[in-house]
Amino acid sequence: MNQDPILTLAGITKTFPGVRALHNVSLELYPGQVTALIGENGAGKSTLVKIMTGIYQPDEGQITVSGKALSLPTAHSAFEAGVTAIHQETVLFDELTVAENIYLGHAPRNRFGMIDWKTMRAESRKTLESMAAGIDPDIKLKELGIAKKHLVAVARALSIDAQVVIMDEPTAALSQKEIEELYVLIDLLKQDGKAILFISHKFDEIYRIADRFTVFRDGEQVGKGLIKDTKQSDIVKLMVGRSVDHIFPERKAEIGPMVLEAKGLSHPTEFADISFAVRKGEILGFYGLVGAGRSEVMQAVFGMTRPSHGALVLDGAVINPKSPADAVEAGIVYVPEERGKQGVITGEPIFMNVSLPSLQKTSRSGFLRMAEEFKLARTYTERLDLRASSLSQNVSTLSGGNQQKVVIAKWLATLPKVIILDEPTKGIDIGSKAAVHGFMAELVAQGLSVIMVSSELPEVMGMSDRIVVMREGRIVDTLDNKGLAPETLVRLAAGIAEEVAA
Amino acid sequence: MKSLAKHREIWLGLAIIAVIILVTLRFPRFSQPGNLLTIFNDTSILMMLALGQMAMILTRSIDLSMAANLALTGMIAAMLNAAYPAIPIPLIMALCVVIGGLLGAFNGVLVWKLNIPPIVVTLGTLTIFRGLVFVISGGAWVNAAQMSPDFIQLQRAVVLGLPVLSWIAIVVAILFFLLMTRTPLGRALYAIGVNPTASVYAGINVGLTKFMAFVLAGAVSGLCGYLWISRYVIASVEVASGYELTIVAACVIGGISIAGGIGTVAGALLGALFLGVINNALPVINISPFWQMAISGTAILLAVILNARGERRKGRVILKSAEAAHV
Amino acid sequence: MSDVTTGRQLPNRLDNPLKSTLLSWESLLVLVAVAIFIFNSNASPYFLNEWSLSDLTFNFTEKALIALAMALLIISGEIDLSVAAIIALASTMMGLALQYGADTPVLVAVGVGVGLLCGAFNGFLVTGLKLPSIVVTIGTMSLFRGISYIILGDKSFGNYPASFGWFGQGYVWWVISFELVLFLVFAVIYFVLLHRTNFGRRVFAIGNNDVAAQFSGVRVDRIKFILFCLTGLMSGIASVLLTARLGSTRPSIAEGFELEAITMVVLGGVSILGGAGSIVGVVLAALIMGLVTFGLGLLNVPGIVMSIFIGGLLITVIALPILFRMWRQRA
Amino acid sequence: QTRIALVVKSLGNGFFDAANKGAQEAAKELGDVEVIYTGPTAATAEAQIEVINSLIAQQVDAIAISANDPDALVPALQKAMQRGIKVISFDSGVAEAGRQIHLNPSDTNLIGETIIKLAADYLPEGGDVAILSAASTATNQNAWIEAAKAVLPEKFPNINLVATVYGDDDSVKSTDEAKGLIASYPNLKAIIAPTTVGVVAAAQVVTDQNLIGKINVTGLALPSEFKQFIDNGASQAVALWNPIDLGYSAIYLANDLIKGEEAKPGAVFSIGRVGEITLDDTNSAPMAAPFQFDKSNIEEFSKIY
Ligand SMILES: Nc1ncnc2c1ncn2[C@@H]1O[C@H](COP(=O)(O)OP(=O)(O)OP(=O)(O)O)[C@@H](O)[C@H]1O
Ligand SMILES: Nc1ncnc2c1ncn2[C@@H]1O[C@H](COP(=O)(O)OP(=O)(O)OP(=O)(O)O)[C@@H](O)[C@H]1O
Ligand SMILES: [Mg+2]
Ligand SMILES: [Mg+2]
Repeated sequence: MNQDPILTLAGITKTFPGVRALHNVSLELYPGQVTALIGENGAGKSTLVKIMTGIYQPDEGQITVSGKALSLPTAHSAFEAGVTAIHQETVLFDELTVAENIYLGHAPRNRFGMIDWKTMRAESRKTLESMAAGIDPDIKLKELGIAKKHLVAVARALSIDAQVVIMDEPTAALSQKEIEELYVLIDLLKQDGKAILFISHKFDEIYRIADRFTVFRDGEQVGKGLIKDTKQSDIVKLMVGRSVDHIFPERKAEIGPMVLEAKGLSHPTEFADISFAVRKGEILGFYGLVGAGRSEVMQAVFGMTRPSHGALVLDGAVINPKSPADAVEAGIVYVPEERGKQGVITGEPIFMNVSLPSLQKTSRSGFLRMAEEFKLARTYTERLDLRASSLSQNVSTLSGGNQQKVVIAKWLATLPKVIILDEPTKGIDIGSKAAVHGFMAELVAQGLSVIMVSSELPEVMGMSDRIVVMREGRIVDTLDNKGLAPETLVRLAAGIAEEVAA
Repeated sequence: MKSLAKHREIWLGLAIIAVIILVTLRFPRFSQPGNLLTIFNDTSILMMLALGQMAMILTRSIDLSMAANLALTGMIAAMLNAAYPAIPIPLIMALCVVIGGLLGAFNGVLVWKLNIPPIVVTLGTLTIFRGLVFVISGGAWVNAAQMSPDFIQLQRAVVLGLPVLSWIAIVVAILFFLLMTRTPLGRALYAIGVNPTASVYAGINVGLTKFMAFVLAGAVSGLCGYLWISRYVIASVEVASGYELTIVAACVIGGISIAGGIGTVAGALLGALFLGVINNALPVINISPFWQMAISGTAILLAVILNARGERRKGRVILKSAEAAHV
Repeated sequence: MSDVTTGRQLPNRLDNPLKSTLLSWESLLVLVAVAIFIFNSNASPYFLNEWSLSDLTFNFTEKALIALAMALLIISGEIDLSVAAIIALASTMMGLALQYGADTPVLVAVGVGVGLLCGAFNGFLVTGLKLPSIVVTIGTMSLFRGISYIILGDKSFGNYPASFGWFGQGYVWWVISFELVLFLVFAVIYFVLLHRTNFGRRVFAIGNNDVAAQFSGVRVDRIKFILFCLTGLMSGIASVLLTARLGSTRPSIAEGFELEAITMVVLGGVSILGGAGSIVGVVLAALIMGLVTFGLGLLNVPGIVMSIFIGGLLITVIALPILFRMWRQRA
Repeated sequence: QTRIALVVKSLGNGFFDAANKGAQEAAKELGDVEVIYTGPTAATAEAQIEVINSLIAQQVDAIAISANDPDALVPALQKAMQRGIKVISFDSGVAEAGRQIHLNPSDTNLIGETIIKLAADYLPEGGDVAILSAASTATNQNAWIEAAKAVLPEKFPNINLVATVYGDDDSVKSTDEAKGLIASYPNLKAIIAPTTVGVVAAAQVVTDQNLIGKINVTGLALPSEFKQFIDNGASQAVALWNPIDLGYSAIYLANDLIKGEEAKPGAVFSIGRVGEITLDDTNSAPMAAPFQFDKSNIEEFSKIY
């Protein structure tokens, strides 16, 4: 394989306020080959994709395509350079037709400069048929399920006659059959001589279709090579190498009586037959691949959505939270996954964020008492070792990890019985991660029950007493966290057969 | 309910036909072709304005200054005509489009470059434009006697059985249809409304596109400025005052979602036509015109409720079995 | 829980309170108000006169009363365009009640009650049926005023009792009118409600991010519903005052008030996108609008020209800080 | 110097601009009088009240007003009178409690009869007629319409008044209402619009719908604004008093009050070149009979007002 790469990245660095997403990384993509980009959540993979497609501008570094050094100031310039991507979040248009989703921004024109719908539909149909997607190009995108939406995203990428095709976790929401179809497609692309960057957390896929790999850890490139020469365990070691220096807190589990029990929770479209129980002083881990429906279950427990069936029992009494306010009153709190959208109230200072659910306590007959609020906020933020210049600092100016601490502080201040943490360390640096983990241990030691949703294996295995594994809206298994092999969890979550995960 | 949302325009068309039939039952002359054409002609201006507003609403913006823009451009046209009757009317019309477009561009620049919310910008320019009408005219009205016969008659000339005003509306509607469905700009207007983030990913310049929507709405307002003045043959400060919300109402009835990204040219036209038919029907069937406002208010609320039902987002589908049933 | 990690001591505030007050929106508005006041006193010899200053307040008190509640509503991220129509409907209902021989207390109760009901109707449509408030209230705007037209048609109600007229024309003491006193009382009430209570804190949280607020256990729909009711209530009160001041009711009463009330709110520094604003700003903005219209009125400048001034002020006051920030970033 | 404010229904209206001309003429004759010509841009009572408040603050000596609403202005004008300002209404009156004198442009009954006569003269066989008025609250129009209805049965038995609609002195609304009339009453022979805005709108509609010769538009119109519709035949004849004289007389009357003359029933005021008027028992006084314009004289008067 002495070919020259089509696309080369060198010395790329990108920092967001408070987070260094990428540091001096490099990457080469070769024609007719699939390169797998491997790394944990938050390793910087998607950020790199956005840099290659003109969405973000790197702070430093060069992009070279077919031997020419380029800058990609807009998404359009990336199309023109022949780089196209299927992004991790589906960035498509629900209200537009499938054909238009495929061609928006580069639609075929007729000789009057008008959009040529006929050609557009015909070409879309052709592309979709070549993918055997079974999607009618004339229907609106919103009528498709998430898996088919992903296929549309793939079709969009194919419609741009690109040299480089990037796929950021294209299979996360696809069924096995659809994944197989995608493989066929990727083979076609390879034969066409396109360079493909494939991002996935699933090793079976990587071994099935990738030729090369590059591993990122915490925004740095830590290794690369040829798939056929490398053992999976070696890649895993590269990828999670940091678990060596991350020691999970030791705790003496003093598990008490049952606190919260879910019995057969079901929802028409999101989850079914969810039953689990968490006891006093216990950490119950929820593992699964992204999109498994764990957040939806937790939000139902928290009263955000109403399950259609099932019951919740808290301290022996059936509860029926109709809103988060009810759940908080009952003693169940939830640290959401989408911190910016659901967790903190950006635009307000730290102390207001912390006191919001506890206003009842800090106020006197409905009138605010700022001094009490500051006292409450100080008590909890200092215990979490929050790094901020003052309690009146706007939360939007805090780093992600510190924002997370504000959310946790907010809930601890309500003195809950059960705390649900959805991806508690997502996007948090190693140091803060240890602090959050230490803190969770402390919480259970004080008699709280913790439910922790996490997609990070080391975290789930390091912290949980028991682990619930979910896949496609259902619980696959509930395991005691004693002598578990990581592979078991991965297999259960991905639903793959025994021999693949060697 | 689902099909209603899908074929909003068809249902609205049926509602209009139902009103026409009901009125005809009591008053046969109402549905004579001549009268229907008159209704169309009477609604032409509102239809064009609704199309301009639609371009705004699609991008999640709103232009409250359209009626004031119309009054200002109309006054300029009338004063020009009164002072220099020799200027050919098509030139005045073109000038109106340009002036209206410039006024729209002023709104647009504030939104694009300074990122001030459209509703605030146009709330400000709404009063500024209308005040300027007074300033340039010194408060005096321009009346029929001061306008040249051409100025007044052009839109009334009948060509192939329809007044020129109707033809202008038809041409504008066709242009909008082509713009909305066949040009990248039109599609960008939709895309921005549906999903602004994804629009950036698709290579669309969101600020510039919004600016263009303002220019478009302004140009339409300008054109309608001349048409309005020559139709009602009086130019005054109060021309079309309060009309900005009628325009929005026509859009809303026509199924254009205030949340952006949803709406069609046919919808906007039918929404305006619905108001026009109600307007024309009430006096005919001897319902006091005082009922008109309450009826259009009810129509707006019903339209909003029905459209919202159609638009209501389905929840995410995670369960495989549910997905199969869903697709 | 005190035995663990004694973290760094976090101060309550770091910003210099003096500096932040000086740079605030309110101080900008105070400057503008003072400038207009000085201009007025120089431009017209009639301005600095206790009766003139008293009459000045009639130009804005009714709209400003609505603006107080509207400010809370806009801070929470919603809007109500139907307030002027609520005035018309409430006034019509008062007139109707008068025809059936209602006396002053009943009239006031009818006006305020109808306002409250209209607000609740808006609130139900927005929070109960999950509809966007801007289009809902464009609809109810036509509906409420339309009902007035149906009831009144080309007639008008008049002959309100003198004791009722006092609400719009009476003076509490010297040149201090009842309207002004009522406005000041409500300004204090709304100031406390927005800036000093849990309720106000939640309103801000909702406006900043209603999803996160709901995830924080705030009952978002309930609070929004209450805000619509309050806005309706204030419109009802404004209707009592205006009807009493005019001594008659026509269906076209208070036309165009909604945009003026919203202009007051926005000029007062409330973000139309929600989440920020203060009652002090709104009160100042009301005062500025009163000063401008009355001052220019003394010079016999037509009202429409004043509105250029208001519109220009609105855009400038909002654009200036943005331009300043852009200029500083470039420098 | 004496300052008299001439407050009109809305600025820009040609009728009131003409009245202002007369007012300025009177001011010049009187010498030490300054006329403040003002009014709102929208014809609403609320806007007129704001204008009145600023006039009170300016301590003008007198206010002569043409009211948008007879009742709603009363409290504001009473306040003016309490502060020593003389208040008269002209053209469109204010309820008695809110003014000292009302100057009627003409005798109400006479106007009522004239507007019907204008239609009847061209309808020898009689037929359906309709009235398109200004705002439903306009005092003067309402009084004229009442008077017109009163004379119908005896004097014009074959004229059939089918409807009265209101265009609010708004050209769009007036246009819509005129169209509604034409659509609902196929046998309509004449539209009577006793308002200068409405009459133009109605004549334009008749012209547009090619009904010239079928429907005769008549009423009260300003010759300068209406000339073309007499020329094209949409209207046979219209009438109006002289707005210049009206403004002129209003200033004289106001000045007399300032000078100390008392307004009481039976009092006689001299009003310059126009002559003198006598107050009736509601303290109102009519001016001259309305003057009729048709093809023979419209050219000449359209140059004057
Ligand atoms: N717009 C942004 N602002 C601030 N921080 C960001 C932004 N986008 C990404 N980050 C941060 O940059 C880091 C890398 O994120 P990125 O999305 O690239 O991870 P990833 O490797 O794609 O992870 P995953 O496997 O979960 O998709 C994370 O810490 C993330 O929180
Ligand atoms: N139908 C869909 N449309 C758009 N995005 C979707 C859809 N389904 C899933 N996603 C995306 O996938 C992500 C994860 O989904 P979800 O929260 O349901 O899964 P989860 O099991 O809770 O996973 P995790 O908590 O690890 O993210 C979300 O960020 C969501 O944006
Ligand atoms: Mg990613
Ligand atoms: Mg999730």
